[in-house]
Amino acid sequence: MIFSLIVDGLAVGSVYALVAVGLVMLVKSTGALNFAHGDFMMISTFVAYSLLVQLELPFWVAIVGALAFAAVLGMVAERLVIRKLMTGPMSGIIMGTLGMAYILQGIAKIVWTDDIFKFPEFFPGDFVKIGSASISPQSIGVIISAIIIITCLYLFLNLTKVGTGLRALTQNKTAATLMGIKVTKVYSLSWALGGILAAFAGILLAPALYLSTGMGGITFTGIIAAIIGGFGNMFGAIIGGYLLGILSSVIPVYIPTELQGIIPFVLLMLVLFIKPTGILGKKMVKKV
Amino acid sequence: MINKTKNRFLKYLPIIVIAVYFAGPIFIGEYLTYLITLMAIMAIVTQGLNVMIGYAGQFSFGQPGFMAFGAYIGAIVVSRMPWIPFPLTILIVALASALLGFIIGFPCLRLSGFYLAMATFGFSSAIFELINYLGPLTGGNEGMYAPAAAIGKWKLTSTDDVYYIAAITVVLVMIGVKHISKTRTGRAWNAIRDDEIAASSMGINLQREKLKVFAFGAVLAGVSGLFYSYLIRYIESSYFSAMGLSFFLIMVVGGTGRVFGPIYGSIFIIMLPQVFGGKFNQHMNLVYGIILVLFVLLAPNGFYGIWDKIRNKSSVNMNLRDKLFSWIKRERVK
Amino acid sequence: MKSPNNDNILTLDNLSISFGGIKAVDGLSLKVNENEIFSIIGPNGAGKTTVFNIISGFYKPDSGTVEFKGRNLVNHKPHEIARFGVGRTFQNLELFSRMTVLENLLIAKHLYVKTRFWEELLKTKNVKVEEARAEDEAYAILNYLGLEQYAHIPISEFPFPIQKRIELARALSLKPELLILDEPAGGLNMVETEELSTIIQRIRDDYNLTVLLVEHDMSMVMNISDRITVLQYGKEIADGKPEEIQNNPMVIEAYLGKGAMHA
Amino acid sequence: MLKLNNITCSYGKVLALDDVSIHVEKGALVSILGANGAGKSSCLKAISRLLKLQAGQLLFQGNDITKSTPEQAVHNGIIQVPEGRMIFPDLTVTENLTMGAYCRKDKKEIQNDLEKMNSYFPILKDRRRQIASTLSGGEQQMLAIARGLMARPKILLLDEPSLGLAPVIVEDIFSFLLELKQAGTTILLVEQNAFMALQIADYAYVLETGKVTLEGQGKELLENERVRESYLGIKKSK
Repeated sequence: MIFSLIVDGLAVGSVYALVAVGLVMLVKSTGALNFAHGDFMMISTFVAYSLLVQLELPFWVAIVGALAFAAVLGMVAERLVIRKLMTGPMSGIIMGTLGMAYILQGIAKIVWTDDIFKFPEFFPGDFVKIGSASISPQSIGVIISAIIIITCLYLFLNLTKVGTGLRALTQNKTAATLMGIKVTKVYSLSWALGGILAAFAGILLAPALYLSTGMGGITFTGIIAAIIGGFGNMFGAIIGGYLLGILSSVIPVYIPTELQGIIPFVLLMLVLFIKPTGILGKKMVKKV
Repeated sequence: MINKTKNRFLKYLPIIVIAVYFAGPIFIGEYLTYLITLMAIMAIVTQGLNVMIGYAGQFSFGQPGFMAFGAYIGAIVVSRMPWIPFPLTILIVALASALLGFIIGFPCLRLSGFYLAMATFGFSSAIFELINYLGPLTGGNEGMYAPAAAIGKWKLTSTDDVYYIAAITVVLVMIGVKHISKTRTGRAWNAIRDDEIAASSMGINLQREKLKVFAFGAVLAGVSGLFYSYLIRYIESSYFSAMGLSFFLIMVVGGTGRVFGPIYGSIFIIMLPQVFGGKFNQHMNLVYGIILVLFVLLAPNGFYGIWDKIRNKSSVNMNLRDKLFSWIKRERVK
Repeated sequence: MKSPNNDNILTLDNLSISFGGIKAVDGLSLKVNENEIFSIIGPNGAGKTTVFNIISGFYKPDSGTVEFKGRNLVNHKPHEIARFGVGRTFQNLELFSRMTVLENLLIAKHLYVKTRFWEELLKTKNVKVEEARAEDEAYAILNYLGLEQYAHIPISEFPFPIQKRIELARALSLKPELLILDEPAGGLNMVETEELSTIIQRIRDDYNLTVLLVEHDMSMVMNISDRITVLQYGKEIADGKPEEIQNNPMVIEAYLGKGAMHA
Repeated sequence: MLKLNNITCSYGKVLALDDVSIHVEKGALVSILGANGAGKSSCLKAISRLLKLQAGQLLFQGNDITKSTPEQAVHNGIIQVPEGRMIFPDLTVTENLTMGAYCRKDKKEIQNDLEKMNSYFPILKDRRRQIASTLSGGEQQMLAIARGLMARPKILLLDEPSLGLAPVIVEDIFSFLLELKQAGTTILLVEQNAFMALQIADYAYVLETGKVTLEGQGKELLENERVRESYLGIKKSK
């Protein structure tokens, strides 16, 4: 029982981790916490749904289409909204991205209505029995896919020149500029990547959950995962995501269902109380 | 000269607004009275947010939670003890909200930026979860009936009654904030917003001032929540949680950090759906989202900022006109 | 206000702090006498500003004590240290740049405006009296430094040298007993630096202050200091009167580089 | 090779540079001296196009680069080693070096240059897989210079390379700069350590509150009374 719950938790956690990694990457590269990240995810997943179910295109076309859409969406958002707000106060970024979230939700409502849709499973098949536990192939598929995606991101950031350039930019913008790195191009790229990560998360999450315009609320879970792991640290974000996934899958067995929604926040509060910088966070020394 | 009159007009504009407020219900129908009361309530709660973000630089997602807290505390207390006169209820709600503000503010002291935003969001969500969980007390998801404001046997049941309570309060709040902004505490809050390092080396206790601003924001939200419960008489937690966006919108549209910004902002936000009517409501969030993004990008200082720009431009034109005018005058003299 | 034991107003004892493995201050001890102008000099990165940040409570030292008027300042927060009577300026200016000069000075009056929150809400008579008094005091300092005509202009409108003087005025508004100045002459030209030297000496006498100074402009340091300590690599390598420092071979080598001797 | 003709620029309303003219000949080592906040760093930022000019003209190898972007400056071979080193703290030493060659496409040559840097600074070779923030201050400065050289600069702009370093290490770095110069690299050096800077400079400028107040041969300025008093702390020549 507990074992299959943990596997389910890992599956959900994979999605959280993808969302959290995307958020952290955007914060590190452009200093903007994207409150519309979940809605990027939602609307890209709807695009995938339309291509797959309504236009009856093949699987991979639908996925590639949705990813391309997400990348463009990210770049447009960066160019039109984020670039101008990046240098301003933090409240501007929060409200700007929050506004984007509501715009995307509104558009999705007009195009796809408020209904709930069933997204087809990518990994059909019978439940796998391991001991007394039964595990859905969907869960295993999600976990493996997430690991592959995160590994690819890791390799991109560490082995390619552009990826290393992106990391360099996050560490010191002035120095990166002095290396001849074109900052605006890299910003664009990181938001495209952010969009793609969001789209992946949505496509993996949708079959387990129903597809609806309200899906964007996952932004907050993702942010909490990122903070728990230590904001600004990608590995921390992954750990935070999985931790949150497992705990919110296992704990409800022991507490009243009405309180389930509180779990991420209680965890967040605990972490902020004990170690405000998160599990892997470093202490910041402010220069005077 | 003309500029001066304009300044004077601006100065008295709030007072004119207030005067119209008081004469209001005599001339307008009940629905409009209801709307204006709603504006006052929204202006009060947003003023709390405005003080926190615009004055003290402490971001908060907590306003809806505090507002719900105030509404529920008031409803629970009065439904158990109906004999309590409503001024006392207001006081109880204000004190309870201040206390909650302190309690929530305390763990947030070490946080800033996005951490603070998320922590306040977490607390706000926790309040909603608790309201739903404490069914026997709050009615859970079903919501609960909020008793009318009353003193002795005199019950204030009509919208007009709530209108006056809210109108008086909003005026007091605006005056109070105006006063604070020009004195010791307001300066300390501004200092914290602009530069915490310099503020602390000027002897400002960062923690104490942050707690103060948290509590102040909580009191305004809690009290406005109570008024809201008087107005609609039946409260559900989802009413409050759905309002979060409106507060940001009101603040930004009016002008962040401007004392009377929340008033102009709430007039705009409440009247917008009235002007456009039925179909608009379906896509309200979309329109609000667009307005929010447009304002943040193009007019980050809201109506106040736009007004300043227009005024500056017109003063340039004025100079031109003055020149023309003086030339004509000279002609006449000849 | 003399401390009971001796004339030292400030005593640093065996102070050490390191950041990321690099020792910024390493076993530093020094004593500052009441009413003197005491300078700390040394190459960039020698740990001078770090010492200031420890004294004013922004950094917590790994070991050692900071005693001010017989009270250990370590573990006290910056605002408490300000209340004890330590005022400071910053190397890179930490003015509230959106506010006016007068508002900046009034913020420094935070400790001396005795009003309560509810009184401020109602703007009672007490508030008006206290605010007027604070404003008068602020104007007195602005007058003293010749800044009164700038009172209502936002900080960001001013060139760097005037901002420096405003920051000095703001630190004075705190009514400190110890005034810490971090590179007050940075970015000033020769004439302005000479003016500033006179101002610092005048302030010390008129306000009965002790001044702790970090400065790169040697002419100023040698002119106005009563005593000087030379830091290098977080350690003290010399201290004494200006003439002694100027002729100390170790100082010349460390600060001015090898070969300065035979130049 | 590089000419700054009467340039003026400012941060907001604060004037940083006021009608400054500086010339750097090919193969020369030119120093800019001045107190903190005198405008030395602004000068370099203006050259590497991080700071916009309000007036004046920038000429590099005869071309007007007044309106070019920071990326174009790097493509032109104007490479700045910034103040405070600004290495990428979480990248490895090798990654830092490859970032220096970001604008270059010749992979083989980059590999050769990496080897060259390792021979210039053997300590960097030993630590090539280490995260840069674990290096000591002196090693970080060497890394910063090596990273700049990876771009194959036509002119190298150095901003306070002695900042926060022990005198022994400062001497190492300065003698390396001399070697570089002798190998033909044009260098513009901003320094607070006036003595060191003047000793190796062919020509030097003194900046005060954004203006050039003094200029001349390095050795000449070393003997100048005013320079000796305000920047070397030597009151009377013995």
